[in-house]
Amino acid sequence: MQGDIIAVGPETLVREAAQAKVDGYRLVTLSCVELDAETVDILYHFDKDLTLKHLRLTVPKGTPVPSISAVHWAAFLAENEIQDLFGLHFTGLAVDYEGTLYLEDEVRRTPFCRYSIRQSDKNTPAPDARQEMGEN
Amino acid sequence: MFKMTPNVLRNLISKKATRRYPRQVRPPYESVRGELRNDSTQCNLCGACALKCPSQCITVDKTAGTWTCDPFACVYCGVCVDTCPAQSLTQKREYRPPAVERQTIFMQGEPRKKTKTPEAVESG
Amino acid sequence: MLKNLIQKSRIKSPWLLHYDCSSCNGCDIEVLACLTPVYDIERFGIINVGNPKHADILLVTGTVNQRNKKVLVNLFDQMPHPKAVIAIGSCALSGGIFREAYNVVGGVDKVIPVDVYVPGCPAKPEAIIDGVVLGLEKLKTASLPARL
Amino acid sequence: MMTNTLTSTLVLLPFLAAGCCYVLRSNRVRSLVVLVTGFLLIISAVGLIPLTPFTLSAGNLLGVRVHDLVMVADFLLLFLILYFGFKHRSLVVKILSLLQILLVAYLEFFLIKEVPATGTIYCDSLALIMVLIVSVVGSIICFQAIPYMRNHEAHLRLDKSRQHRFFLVMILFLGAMNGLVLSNDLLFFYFFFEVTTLCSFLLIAHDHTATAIQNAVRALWMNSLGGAAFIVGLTGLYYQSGHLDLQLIIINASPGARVFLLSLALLCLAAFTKSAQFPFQSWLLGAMVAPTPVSALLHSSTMVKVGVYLVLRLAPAIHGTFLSQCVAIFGAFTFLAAAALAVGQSNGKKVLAYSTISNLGLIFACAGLNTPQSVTAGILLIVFHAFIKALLFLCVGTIEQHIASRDIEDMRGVYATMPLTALITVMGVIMMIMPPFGVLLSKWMAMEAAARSFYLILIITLGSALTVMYWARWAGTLMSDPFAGRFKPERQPLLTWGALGALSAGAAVLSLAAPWIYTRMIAPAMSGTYLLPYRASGGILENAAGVFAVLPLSVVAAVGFILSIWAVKRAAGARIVAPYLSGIQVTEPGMFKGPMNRLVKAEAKNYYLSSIFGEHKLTAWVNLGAGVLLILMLGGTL
Amino acid sequence: MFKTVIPFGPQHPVLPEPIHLKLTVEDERITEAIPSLGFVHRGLERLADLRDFHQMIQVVERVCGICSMIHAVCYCQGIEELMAVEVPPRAKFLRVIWSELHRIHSHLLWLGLFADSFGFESLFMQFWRIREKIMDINEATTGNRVIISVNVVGGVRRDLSHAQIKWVLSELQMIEQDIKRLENTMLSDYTIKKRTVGKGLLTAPQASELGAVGPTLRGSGVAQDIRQTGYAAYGELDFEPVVETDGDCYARCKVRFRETLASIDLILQAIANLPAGETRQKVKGRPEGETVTRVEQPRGELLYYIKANGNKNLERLRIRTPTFANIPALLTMLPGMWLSDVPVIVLSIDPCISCTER
Amino acid sequence: MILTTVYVLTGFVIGPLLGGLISGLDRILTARLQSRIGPPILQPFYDAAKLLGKEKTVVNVWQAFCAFGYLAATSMAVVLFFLRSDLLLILFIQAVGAVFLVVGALASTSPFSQVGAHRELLQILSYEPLLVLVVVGIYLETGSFKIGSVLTHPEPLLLKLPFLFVVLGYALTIKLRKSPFDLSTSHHAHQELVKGLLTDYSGPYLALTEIGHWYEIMLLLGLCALFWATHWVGMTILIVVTYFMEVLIDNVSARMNWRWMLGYVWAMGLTLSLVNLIWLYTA
Repeated sequence: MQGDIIAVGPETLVREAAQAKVDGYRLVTLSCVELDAETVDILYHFDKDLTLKHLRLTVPKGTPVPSISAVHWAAFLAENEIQDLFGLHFTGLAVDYEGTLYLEDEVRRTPFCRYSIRQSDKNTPAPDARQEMGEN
Repeated sequence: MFKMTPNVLRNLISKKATRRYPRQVRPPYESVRGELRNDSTQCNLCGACALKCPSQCITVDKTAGTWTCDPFACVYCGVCVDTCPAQSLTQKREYRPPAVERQTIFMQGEPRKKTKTPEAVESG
Repeated sequence: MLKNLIQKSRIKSPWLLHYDCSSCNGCDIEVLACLTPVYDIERFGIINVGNPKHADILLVTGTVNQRNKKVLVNLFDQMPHPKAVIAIGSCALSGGIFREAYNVVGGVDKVIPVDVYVPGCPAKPEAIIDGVVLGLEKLKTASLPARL
Repeated sequence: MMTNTLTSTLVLLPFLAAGCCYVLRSNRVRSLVVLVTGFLLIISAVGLIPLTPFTLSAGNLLGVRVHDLVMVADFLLLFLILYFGFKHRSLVVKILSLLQILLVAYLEFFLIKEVPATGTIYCDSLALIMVLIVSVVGSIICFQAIPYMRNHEAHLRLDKSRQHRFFLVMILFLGAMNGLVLSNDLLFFYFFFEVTTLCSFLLIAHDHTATAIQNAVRALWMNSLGGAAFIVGLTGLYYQSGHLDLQLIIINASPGARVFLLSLALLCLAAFTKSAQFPFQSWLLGAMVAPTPVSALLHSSTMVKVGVYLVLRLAPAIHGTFLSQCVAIFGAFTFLAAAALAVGQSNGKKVLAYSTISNLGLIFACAGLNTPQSVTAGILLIVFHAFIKALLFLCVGTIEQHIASRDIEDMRGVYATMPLTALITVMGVIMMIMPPFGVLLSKWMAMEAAARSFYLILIITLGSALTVMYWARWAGTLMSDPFAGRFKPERQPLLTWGALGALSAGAAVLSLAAPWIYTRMIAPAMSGTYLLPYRASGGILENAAGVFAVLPLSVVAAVGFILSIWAVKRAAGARIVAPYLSGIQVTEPGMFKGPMNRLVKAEAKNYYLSSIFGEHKLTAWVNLGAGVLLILMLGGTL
Repeated sequence: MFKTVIPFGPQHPVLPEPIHLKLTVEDERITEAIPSLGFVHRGLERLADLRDFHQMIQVVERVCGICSMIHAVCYCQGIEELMAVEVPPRAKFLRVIWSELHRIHSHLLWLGLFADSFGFESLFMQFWRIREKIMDINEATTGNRVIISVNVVGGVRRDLSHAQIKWVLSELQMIEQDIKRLENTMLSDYTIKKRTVGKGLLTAPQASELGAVGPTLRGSGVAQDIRQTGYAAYGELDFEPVVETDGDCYARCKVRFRETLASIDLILQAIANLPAGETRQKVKGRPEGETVTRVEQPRGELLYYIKANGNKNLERLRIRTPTFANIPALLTMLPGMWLSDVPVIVLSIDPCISCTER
Repeated sequence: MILTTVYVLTGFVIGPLLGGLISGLDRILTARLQSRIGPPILQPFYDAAKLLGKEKTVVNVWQAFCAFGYLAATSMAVVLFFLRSDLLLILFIQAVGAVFLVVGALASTSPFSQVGAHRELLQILSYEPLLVLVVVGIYLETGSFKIGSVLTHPEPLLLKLPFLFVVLGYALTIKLRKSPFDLSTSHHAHQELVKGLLTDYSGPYLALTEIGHWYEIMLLLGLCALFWATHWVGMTILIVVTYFMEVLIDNVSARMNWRWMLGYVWAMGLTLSLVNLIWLYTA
């Protein structure tokens, strides 16, 4: 993968992101990857003069993640997307769509979590997305 | 102001760009990826096309000897044509005409035996 | 006489409403391309009106998803009779390559009745013209209002 | 004898009835008194029609010369105003009323040697028209005030009714107005002029709130300024001509004399204050705090009409002078400026107020333009404006009592809850801006008359375009409701319906009858001083330059109206669909599903263009402009 | 001041695609714009669970029909990186040629739609007329007008014959002439300037801070173009990013207009330097590992994050499209502008909502 | 009396037929300027007939009233024109139609319709004074507002009122809903207000507004014709050239916003009118 990968924790994330801004980096985007049933990776991609730098934050699904939208306002869209698709919760979002950025009520929550569904959504026990789609 | 004037006046006097479509049909280009056809005489029902189709619109039933394609789900990518080992799949140069009902392209072949007079049947 | 005139006019003046459900833009730009000089569907009196209340024909491109299905129904309801729905492109016909994605409901006919299916990915402008012509049949045969 | 009786009914009966209203504290009796007085006024005014023109002399009343009575009353009145000046600590009022007292005393005791024996009362067609307006429109407003004030006081939860005072002043006002327009002796005129000042002060202050009193005091000082200008002008006139007979002054007008012209200019200034022209508009705007019938009365038939009446009266006297041109420009300027300010308003009553100022400006412009067409236009405009403005105020008052707001935005879709009132309001608006109705007829005359003067026509066309804007917007707003055919029948007191019906029908019928009004009433008034501007035949007004087919157009309009109503009836069977909201409307009316899946109301508010036409942007400039024009006018006469 | 709340979209004639903007306007000045997305969201990143990594090419091409080719290039590059496949040079050049054809047709389409956004219908027609020629080239050389589907992992499926190259060259010449004929109109007409100059201002620091990409960024004076990294064959071609400094709609328009001409130049260079040889490298095995690849779409930087674990299905496919990055910038441009500027400003970022929502 | 009836019928029947044909020609010419073929010349009639045969849907029944009102007023204006009536009166009646259209649009709560209505009001605000000033100019030159007298004027008005003809051109462009002034609604719904003013009119009611618009076209071209009333050849050439210019301007300019319109039209229009009027006063 191009660029350095710096591992960060929830407590250092915002600081690192702010530092990146000070260094003249442009926030490219956030990518979220589900690692297993409990944890996800969030990659923060930054770019400066066509070189990339990534912050890797590994967090358990249940814990809220600090939003960097106070530093990089543009992150709110990506963070909302992750909120929709992975069911994570970001604290301090600049504009919070509360999980309705893409999804309607008819769709199961957190469609990108293939290992489990979020406990807080147990009132509507949706079938696992895989079964819904039909195993290939 | 009005910098566009020479252009529109040129349009007014020159030949119009319009192709009068239904009356004047331009012959399709050589390599156009149009409607999918399965040559029943060549198909050996191997199922490679069904496996490779990104849109999953082809179903091959080896035991019943049927080859079915949902033309409404086909994305005309031509991957099946590229992969067909028997080269029985071809794409016509024309697109499938609009229809008022759902259709499927259906082909009944002899199970396990090829070159036996399978018929290509279309049913709505 | 008047009845004939109106029926003739219906064929001569189909106004389009194009709604992009969740198309990849491929079919959308082909719909737009129909309006442009090379295809010039205004030859048939077709205008893209962009307003359901003025439209006779609803062109739908793209798969229906959970959010836009309501929009589609709303638009369909706001169109005055007689009206025809033309689904354009694989996605609108069946969901196409996306039909198994989690947010996709499927083809347009899962939500509103479809009169003409125009296959293609994307459908060519010529095919769209053919589709509209096919859709006119429905407008022609539709009954007239009781009182004009 | 007949004229005597009718005239005294018109002038004195209201004073009497007003007293009754004050003394008899029973609601029923008061209502009865108001009704009876109103009807008597209407009957007497109509009775005067065949008798005009006539001249009367005010002889003696109870053995005292009426002149002396008026003089005494004058002093009483001025001291009363002075008292109010002290009470409300208004220095300007104190100064102005003292000045007036001194000047009246000087005039009465030192200047006037002999009291004219004849011609104190003169009634020509112009005066008759005014009498009719005052009596008919004024009475109708008083009728409507009966249910209105009942509601109003119920709403305010007063311990003690103040209606007796209210009706005292209302009725008194009518008498004063009748007296004013019939007076030929300018001292009489001045007395009634001051009565209207006081009455308006009392009416504006009626609710006794802090704002009401503040606004009332402002009205008082501004009108006192007018009064002062008037009395100064009178003194000048007396110096010049040795008498205060209005008709004689007009006939013997000697435009060359500077003092004379200055005096007339001062009278015009007094008229401008009364008619709330810029920069004196604030008193009329402030008068909105009063109950709506007061506004209706002030704006339509009384008070503000004093000014335009006076200037139209004086028009022949200033014909061809610089003063006349100034009045025209000043009026046209006010017409434009007030229309622009009206565009910037969302408060319904303020829109009406600016519209009044604007229309009065147009009348002044007509008077100043001083051609036969323009004066005809001015007189017609007085008539139609009185009816329609009274109607609109009563409508707004009725709506206001229902929705507890006078803001146009809150009247959005009021058609659904008050269909009939909303319809009548829309009709009023239509009569303000559309042919073949009277207001537009007069505007047509005014424009054709002004066409020869390019600056005037420029200002007037801009003004009338702005006028169309604010009226059309309002009419549409009232109808702006997504549900068709689902309204409930509306309930209002009989007197309210009666008043609204009478005024709207009256305005419509008068519009239809405009050619006859012209031949029967206006042409005689013009005949002395002007050439007759129009031929009226077959309901068509025509001259060499233009033609307005009132009757044929009205017929066409009526047919069109009936057809359109028929269309509405048939459309009632149409499918009702939601308004276009980009496809995301939900079943709740006017709502759409917005971001975050929340329901949002698709609101559309009118444009008030406050960045261009807002009061805060325009008022200072307009006042400045008007002030400059006024100084120019006064200075130009020197 | 009274507020008017306007639901702008999802069905709206000036928006070719469904996005909803809740606009709050006073008189006609916008005070607030809140977007609502999800009308085009299909969830195609998750289709990676159902389609193998070859089939995903066809899926990612349909992320966006306008720049389908470039999506496929980006995806293939990523997979090729993971599988360490060396793409034949001819394929690299062909990828450039078709990518640039896509850029031209996308920019022409945009120029037309942009003209339409300020009500210049005949200009719209003019640009789209020129665009049809590009569509013809696409159709003749690849078999489809829009979604040309030529990429495979390890190269391209189609080749250009000598005759085709000759024809393409002559067509391009005509296209260039046609476009240049409109330069005077697009870049110096009074009414167009009136509608675009000073609208939707975005300064260079703002643009970087909001993560804007592509012509939106370059229109604000930041010379950043992913083609500078030299992916595919761009490293071997002479290329300068097009930059304007004003940061308004007019600057973005100029950037795109000049980029169109620059793209024609790139194609001519690529054709001139087109190496002979194979166009497709056979691939075996399955991808493993994670990578980030970027290419320059007509709308700006496109980023693919691919994570694979040796299965035929990818573990995670993340697509960050340029419009997704430009939307925050758009939202800051709108307030303070007039309602009539909304279409102009919205179109000035060349929104591709189907990209944004996938 | 017979002559009057003939005039009335001509105005009432021929008016819209001619207006429809002109708008058909307009569409063909527009298409040709865009290198297209364009619709058949009778297309506007097909459109109207089709709309008349559509289902009636309304947001509010007042739309029906207003659509009829608009049609009635515009047809009345044309009839009066053929009756050689008072120009100023005709303008007022024409304004009635415009106001009805606005009120009908305001009757719907859709913000698009409402904003469109306000823009239409601003358009009225822009062109109404200009039209009146043009008529005033005609009056100053011919001494009468009556078309009958204008027609007998011995020399073409264009020679004396060239600037006012340009001013009339502004009003014409706004009234015909051509770029750069197609703000409130445009013939092609590619604008931020969808179809603006006409968004919520549909079916037969939309047809009525179409027909009303044909009358308006006739009325305005009639006004243009007055500028060369001395000979029919001159009149025809003037109208053809004017209309061609309108279509051309529509095709070579972008749509502007209402602020620009108000400022530009008033500044240019009023200045040009004043210059021409002062010239007439001093001449």
